[in-house]
Amino acid sequence: MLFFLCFALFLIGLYCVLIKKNLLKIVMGIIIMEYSVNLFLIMVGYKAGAVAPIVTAGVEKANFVDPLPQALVITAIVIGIATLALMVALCMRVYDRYKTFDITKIRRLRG
Amino acid sequence: MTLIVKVIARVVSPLIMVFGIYMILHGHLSPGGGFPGGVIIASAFVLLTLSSGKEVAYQKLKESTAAVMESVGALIFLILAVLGTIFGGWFFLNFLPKGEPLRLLSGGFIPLCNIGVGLKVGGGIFAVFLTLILFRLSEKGEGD
Amino acid sequence: MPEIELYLLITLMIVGALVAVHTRYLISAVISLAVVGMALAVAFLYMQAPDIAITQIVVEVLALVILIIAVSIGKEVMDIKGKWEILAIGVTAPFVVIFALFAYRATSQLPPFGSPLMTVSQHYVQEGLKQTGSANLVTSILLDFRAYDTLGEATILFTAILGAFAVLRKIGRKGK
Amino acid sequence: MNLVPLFMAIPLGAAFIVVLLGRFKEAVSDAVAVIVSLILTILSFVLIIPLSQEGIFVYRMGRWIPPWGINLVLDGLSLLMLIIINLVAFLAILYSVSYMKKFTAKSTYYGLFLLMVAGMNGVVLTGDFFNLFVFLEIAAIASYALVAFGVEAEELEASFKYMVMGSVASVLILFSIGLIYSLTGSLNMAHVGTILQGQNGNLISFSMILFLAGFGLKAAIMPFHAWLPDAHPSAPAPISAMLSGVLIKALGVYVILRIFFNVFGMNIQLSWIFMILGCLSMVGGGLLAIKQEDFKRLLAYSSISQIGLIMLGVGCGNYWGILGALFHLFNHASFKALLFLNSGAVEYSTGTRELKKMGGLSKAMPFTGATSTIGSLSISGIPPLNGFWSKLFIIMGLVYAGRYVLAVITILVSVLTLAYYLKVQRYAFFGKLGEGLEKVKEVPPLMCASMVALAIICVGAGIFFYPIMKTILEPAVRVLQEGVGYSNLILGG
Repeated sequence: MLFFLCFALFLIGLYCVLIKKNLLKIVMGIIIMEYSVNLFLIMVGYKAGAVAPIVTAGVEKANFVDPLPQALVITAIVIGIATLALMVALCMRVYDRYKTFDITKIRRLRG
Repeated sequence: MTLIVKVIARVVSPLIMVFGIYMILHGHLSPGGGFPGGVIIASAFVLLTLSSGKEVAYQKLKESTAAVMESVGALIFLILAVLGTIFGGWFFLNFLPKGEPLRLLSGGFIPLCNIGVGLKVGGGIFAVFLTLILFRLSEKGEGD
Repeated sequence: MPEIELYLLITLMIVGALVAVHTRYLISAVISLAVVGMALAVAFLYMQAPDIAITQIVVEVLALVILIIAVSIGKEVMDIKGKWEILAIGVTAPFVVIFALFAYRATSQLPPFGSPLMTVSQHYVQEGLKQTGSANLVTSILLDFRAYDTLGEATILFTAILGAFAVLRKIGRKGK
Repeated sequence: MNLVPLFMAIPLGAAFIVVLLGRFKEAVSDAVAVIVSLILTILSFVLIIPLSQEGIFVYRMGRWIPPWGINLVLDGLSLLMLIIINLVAFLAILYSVSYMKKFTAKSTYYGLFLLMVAGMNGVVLTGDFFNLFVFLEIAAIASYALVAFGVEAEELEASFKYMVMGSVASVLILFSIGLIYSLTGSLNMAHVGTILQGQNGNLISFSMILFLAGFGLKAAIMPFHAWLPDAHPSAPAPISAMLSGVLIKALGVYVILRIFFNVFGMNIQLSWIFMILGCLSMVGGGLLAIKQEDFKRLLAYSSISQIGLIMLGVGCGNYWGILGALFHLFNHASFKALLFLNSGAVEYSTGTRELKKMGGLSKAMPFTGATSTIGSLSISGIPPLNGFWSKLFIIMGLVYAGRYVLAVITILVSVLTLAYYLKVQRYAFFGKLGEGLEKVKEVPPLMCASMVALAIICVGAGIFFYPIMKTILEPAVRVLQEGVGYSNLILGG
């Protein structure tokens, strides 16, 4: 059920991307989708009753959660902020040209 | 911004930076590492920029400095990868001795990689921030 | 049992996301998005992922700053109400519902929450410290076992910066 | 065979150098970009001989054994893609040396271009799901920025649309990778393949759907095509050539082939899905292309149609179908890149993309006119040229598989293709010289050289199709026909 709630968050983001008419709202929808995927990956790696995957002195063979998804999520977070920066740059530039964030008014291209 | 904000930002930002450096150097021992450390260093600069205004910050630290920081970080990382090829014959081989676990000097080239990644991420994120904040709208749009 | 807390946190995130999607002021949408991000960081902490929690918090702060720059550059503070919004909802809703049903059936087949397979990770947990010398296993994966991914990821950051430089140039074509 | 990581390391290093040095002098960045792409092209051809002896080569990054570390896999299919990517990239860069003089910030352009090439090389060489995602993002982010490189209003808008679609696709792909990881506990493609063998269920089909939607968005297969007709025409011409000729194949079609043939394993439902999607895009793209008045938009819709043809060939699943599809992959890269470069040359000289405003250009621009005629004839499948052979193979494959209706549709779409390319030729290059075009001159020699080189590839691949088939294509077909046996080759070796 937790997994499905995570997927519901994903669908909210998708809905925002599909419905909203404001460039920045679309960007926010994509951010929400990225959050949900990161959450999903960490959930996949969670092990009940385990500790964070950092070896400390004294405790040699502890019960660790899965470290691999955590490494993936760090990468995914940084990819997310890189995408966000480029997308915001594009938004600002589009605003500079059209003086609006409304995609219904930004319709030069047909089809 | 008011004077209080400016002064506090000026006092706090070196501390934030030190914390970021600590996080980078201890990345192989405790939570943290190159990415969060780099972003923390960048956010110290971001705090300075936001509190003392665009123009002042731009005079102090140009984008080119941030870009150089980024390139140096990337080069450290690439050179480490290539050194692995030279010493061991495989790309990204951890060629340095592993050292005693749980010490600061352990993990072979991992601390060096962390420094490279930290510089790269810090410089890169600050450069993005500067380009975005320095962008000015043109007077009239070309659209309708 | 961290599951109750997790349910609460995810519910908070869903509520925050819905507010972010539907609020009329752009700035409040950004703030609600930050609520989602911070709740996400706390959820990471509950799931024993301190590295990710730290990264998420600092990146969230920067993302917030970037989004606020973008919002404040425009003179429009309100969201746009499209004329065709109801029609668009009508078209998308069935699609989303079908997708959700399929996702529900699929996710019920996942391994139960709290018991990952760890086919490959078992090796990292047992041998990671010995083979790489790094006590933080996440770092050992990030910078040694999968260092090539990290190179790619650093390159993505470089690409995005170069792209932002290119997009924000004042003049694109010469002689215009 | 330690050359394999160089395909990423060289363009990455060169991109850093170009960006650092290019500020001082433009000529330096020209030289670095051309030399680097030439080296990559030569490297990709050099690998043909050793690969034909070894069959498959696995490179272990950082000496970690496959399921634990990342491995690079070079096999026939990867090599075919490497040749396509680096050859077209070299010719496009050669073309850009003159063409991009009209734009500012040339060194940034080369930096992004080389990063895009590095990303695509990484995607076709990797043997790991998450690594594939990372390199796919490099190529995709570079392409978003390059589409908007002219920073004109419609370019920015097209780029934003492309970026939103591309980000949604990336998130879908990452979600699917997460599902696969939770199901198998591994990220290595070969390892996942062995674990998934014989399993099926809702979860696997759901992750297949997510992959198909994600990579279908990247490949612009018909229900997901909406971004392509805006994004591809808006980019500068060499970038359009790269996007249409290479990027949608390396990030879309190649990955679909790799994942569905070698990891999940094909079955009859999947092959029907491929054929239906392929047929839909083939017919739809063709019908939308014929009414376009803009040269580059017409080419963009035609790309959708040709990608559909490739998917159709892959879907029928037998030797001839796959051979035809892979040959068409190569051919489409050559002639679609050629046609986009032609359109760029026309725009460079006349300043317009509207077909109605052109006319009689083949007298004023002999090289452009002649090469575009070759490209148009080739894409329509006129006998001695390369497009004919690949279409013939695909139709043969469909007939052997017993899909007669689809074979007839393919022939009809071929006629349709001929019709709209004849339209291009008639409006743009033949007939009377258009108004205001009296002073039109041929484009600079480097641009001509790269167009002529692509035209020679079109003709050459048509005449010498047999040696190409034996040396490059057959190993690739073998990789796909092995199916999930791919896993054993990697984990065993």
